[in-house]
Amino acid sequence: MPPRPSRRRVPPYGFLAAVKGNLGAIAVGLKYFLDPNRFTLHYPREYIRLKPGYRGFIVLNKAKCIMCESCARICPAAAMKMVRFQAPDPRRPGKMKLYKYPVINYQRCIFCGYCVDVCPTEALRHVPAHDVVYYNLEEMDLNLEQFQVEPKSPAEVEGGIPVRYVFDPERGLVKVPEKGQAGGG
Amino acid sequence: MSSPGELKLSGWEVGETRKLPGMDVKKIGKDLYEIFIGPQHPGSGHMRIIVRLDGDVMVEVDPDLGYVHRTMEKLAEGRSFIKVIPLVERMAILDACNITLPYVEAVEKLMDIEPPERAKYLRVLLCEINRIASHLYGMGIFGVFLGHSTMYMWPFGDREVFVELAERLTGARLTHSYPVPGGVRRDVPEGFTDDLRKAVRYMRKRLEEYRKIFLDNPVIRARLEGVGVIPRNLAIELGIVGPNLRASGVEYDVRMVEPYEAYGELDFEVPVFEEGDALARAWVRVEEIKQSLRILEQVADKLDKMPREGFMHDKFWAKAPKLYKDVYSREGRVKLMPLFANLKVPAGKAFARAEAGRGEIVYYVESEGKFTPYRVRVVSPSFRNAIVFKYIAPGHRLMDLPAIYGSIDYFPPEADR
Amino acid sequence: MAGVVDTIISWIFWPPLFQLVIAPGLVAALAIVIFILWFERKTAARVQMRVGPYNVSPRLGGALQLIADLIRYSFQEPIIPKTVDTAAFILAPLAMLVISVVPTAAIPVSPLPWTWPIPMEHSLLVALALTTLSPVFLVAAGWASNNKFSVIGSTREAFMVTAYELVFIISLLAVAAPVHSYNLVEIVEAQAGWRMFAILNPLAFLAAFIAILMSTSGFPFEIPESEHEVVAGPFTEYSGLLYGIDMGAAYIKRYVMSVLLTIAFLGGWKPLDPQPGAGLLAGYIAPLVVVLVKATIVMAVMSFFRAVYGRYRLDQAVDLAWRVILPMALAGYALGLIYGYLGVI
Amino acid sequence: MSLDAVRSRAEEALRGVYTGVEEGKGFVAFRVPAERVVEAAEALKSAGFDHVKSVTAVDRPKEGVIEVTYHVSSYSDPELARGIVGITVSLPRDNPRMPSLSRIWVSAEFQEREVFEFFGVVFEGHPDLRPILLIPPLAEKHPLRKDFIVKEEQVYKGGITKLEQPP
Repeated sequence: MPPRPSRRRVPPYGFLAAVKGNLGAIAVGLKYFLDPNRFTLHYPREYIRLKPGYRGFIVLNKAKCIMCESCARICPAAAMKMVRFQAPDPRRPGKMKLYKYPVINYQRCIFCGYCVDVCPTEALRHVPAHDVVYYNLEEMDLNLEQFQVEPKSPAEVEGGIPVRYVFDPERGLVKVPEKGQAGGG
Repeated sequence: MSSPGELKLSGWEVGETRKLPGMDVKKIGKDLYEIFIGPQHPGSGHMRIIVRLDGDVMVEVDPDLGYVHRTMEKLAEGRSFIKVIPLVERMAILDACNITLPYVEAVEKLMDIEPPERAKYLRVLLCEINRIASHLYGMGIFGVFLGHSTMYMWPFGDREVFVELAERLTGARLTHSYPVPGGVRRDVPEGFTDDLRKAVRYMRKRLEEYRKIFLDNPVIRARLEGVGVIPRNLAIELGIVGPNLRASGVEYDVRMVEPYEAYGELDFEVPVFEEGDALARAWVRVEEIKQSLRILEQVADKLDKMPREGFMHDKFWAKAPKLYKDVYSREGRVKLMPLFANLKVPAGKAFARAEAGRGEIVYYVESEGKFTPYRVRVVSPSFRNAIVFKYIAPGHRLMDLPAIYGSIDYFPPEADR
Repeated sequence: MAGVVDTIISWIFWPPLFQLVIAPGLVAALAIVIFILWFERKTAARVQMRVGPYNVSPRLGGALQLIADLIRYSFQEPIIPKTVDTAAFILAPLAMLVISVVPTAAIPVSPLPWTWPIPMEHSLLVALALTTLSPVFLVAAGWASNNKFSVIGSTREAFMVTAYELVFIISLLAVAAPVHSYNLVEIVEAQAGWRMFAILNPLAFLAAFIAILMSTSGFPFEIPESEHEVVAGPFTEYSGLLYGIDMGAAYIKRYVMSVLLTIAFLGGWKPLDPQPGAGLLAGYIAPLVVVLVKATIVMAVMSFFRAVYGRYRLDQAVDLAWRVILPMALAGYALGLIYGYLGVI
Repeated sequence: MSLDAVRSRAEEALRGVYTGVEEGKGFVAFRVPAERVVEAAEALKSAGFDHVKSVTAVDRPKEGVIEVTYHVSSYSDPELARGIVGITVSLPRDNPRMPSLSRIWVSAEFQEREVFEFFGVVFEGHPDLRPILLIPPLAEKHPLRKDFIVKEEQVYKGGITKLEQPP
């Protein structure tokens, strides 16, 4: 059945409805006063164990990189760029070869994940961390070595409790502490 | 010590400036009081509203937009087609899929491709999740503008449920960049449709409580009833969009008049209210959330029945290497072919529209057959709604301005683009 | 030695001083206001799916947050803009604070004459008269700020005065009628057992309750300093300690009015019945604590309304006051007259 | 009524006024000379096209024109709502002036202001023609014209580093 309009009117309101409205509002307020439904994450003490598909920070596996530049070309924020090196070619001794690897500038990265999705060899991947902190802006511009190191969530490093949220038809989201080893994801 | 008493009032002409200690004072009119609400004001958002008051009644309201303008139309001219998607979705990150979808559709029209069936349903799925999240956001802002702090926190808290759903689907909480020309970027993860049904059940229950604490609350009724009335003919004349239009009794919803994606096959209603006041606009949003929940349930059923294939047009996916298919079957992640980085779109002009959370968004995309679009024109719903300030707000009391502002669900970043 | 201690105790508990400065005056007011602010934030948080203040003292549920806020306000630089009327700008909040506390001098907390700060004969009238003074300084604060939002805010307060003042006075007079006295002690003594005026005369009680909400800009009448229209109303230009005093004064006013409401409608110290000859503890401290607990509960209910209501429009609030609340207060007064005529009490 | 019907309704209304038809994907645009645009707009409005969806300007420096297109559609007529009709006006690039249509379609008012600041098109008879999104010094540069160039960063970073052995 295709979409169709349905004309309605706002329910009318009189004095009795106003009294009922007051009481209803106070009753709902009291209900939650007595039985609060909180989603709050106590962040540094707890942190969310991110799901595998989460578009978090990006790490390069250099061994898989085929220097195709696709990631740098598709990056909408010009955060990922290619650095170029000229070095001897191991296959053809005496010849020089141009090596190109991507590096990332987290000042600009918008975590759209295009680079990871476009990489034809899965050399780039997301790590389940989204709360990495840098002390200054220069540090956010990673070089090739730093780009291969997997960043860790500071809450995880400082021993926070990993939690995950599960859906519940009564309470929306319920926070469940997650047992298990660190890392994962 | 200085005192305002130094100001001499006699013989002061309109437009004349006089000195006060620390400030210049200009007379703008007889018995007029001009206040600048915003951009640094708790009730203005990223915009300024210049209000002239006669007593407590607004006589002239001038919305001053552009405080978060980013010239997206210009930036889009300099980048390749796919890079425009993350760019334009930044005008309303909480409504990301709805905002980018018409752009993607326009590009698809130019390329003469259509996404496969499952991709259409996946797009609808995220669009409706976004629509609910966007309406909840709007209601939260609306609540706090009326001083109702619980109605601020509740929708924001419940929005988390839908943001979480979107995160599981796309991997990002807000800027999903989900639709791409030809299809979508992810398939639903394991157990997603069950979570979706749970969220729908929860939201239905919560909407009842919203009604009790907010819509049926006598204070809120008093603040909204008969305030900011936009009669049907004026709504048409001003060209406002979305729930505000439907609250004025106009039966217009792009999902209905020109069904895009899978909307033509889904069973839902488009709620239309007659009154045209702020209360009707609040009710339209609540009813629309209910219809969106209905759509989500239908989409969940449909996705469960459908085989897990067809999320990307064959033009891009037919020659995909084995690794791509492995990643898809393992993670549900649709890898983009490297040709996406340099997508060449045939020359032509396309116009596409979609019903975003705040109303109709239209894109005009012109291509010259190069890697970058020649012109991208986007008119966002909030920009078309901004005219309400100028034509509807005068005549109301100053305290009605937040009620009108909140009820039209105006979102400055979206209007400024 | 014992004599010295006795002397010091008698100085501290000298009613005119103790009543005004310690309890139910300034010190108790500050303590209860701090508790109420914490309670208000926690209540709102509970209803609103949040946790509320927490990090300052996780074990106490963030109870020290308000102390931390107080310290912050005290050490923050008070910025006095060039364009304000400096003397009025500084004096208005201070005067508001002092004037808010003054009515406690006329409110008895025990039936024993040696605990009364001033001879009680028309104490209800005195207390009522003193509560009506502070809006003047609120308006002055807004006017002295020389800020458009402040001026709008204080104008709103001036409008609100017309709405609540009459209601508050008439509804409190409704308890004087049946007792045939303006003496608060006699009013309390008339409310033995469950014959509280709140139950006997709910109309007047409700009217007084709403008038307190209006006068201290509690929800749903938080109109003068409604944040989303006029930033902070009369207090827009204030900062640091002066801002803290501004905010505190409104709550202290609410506290003082709640104490008055407790005495007039909720039976004051009533489960207790101090006899002549009772000592300091039984005759003064214990009834005082009962009054303060009742007043705190009244304030807690008012705080809870923050989580349930939005705010009315100014004209709607005034309209409501004149069209619904004032007739309600008058009906309550008539009921009081009937009680008085029939001699029910 | 199909999309063709929407088109024919518009064609009927604009008969004798338009000089050419341009097919786009998802819309159809009628070329109208700048002098007759008010007439065309009035005809469309009385045919039921009651609001402007987009005032789109495109700068074409090669042809030396700025094209302004009003994309209009209907709210009141559900049949007309299915299609989108444009009226396109070509204006000389060095002095783009055209009559304002915001008297006919109030919904065009803010969008004409936007086109005014981004392209420098002067809409004569507009009730309130000032920049809306940009600050005045920037609006004078008309940023959406093609000669306002925005440079984006390139794919490579720095030069080429010489290394003794492969990285």
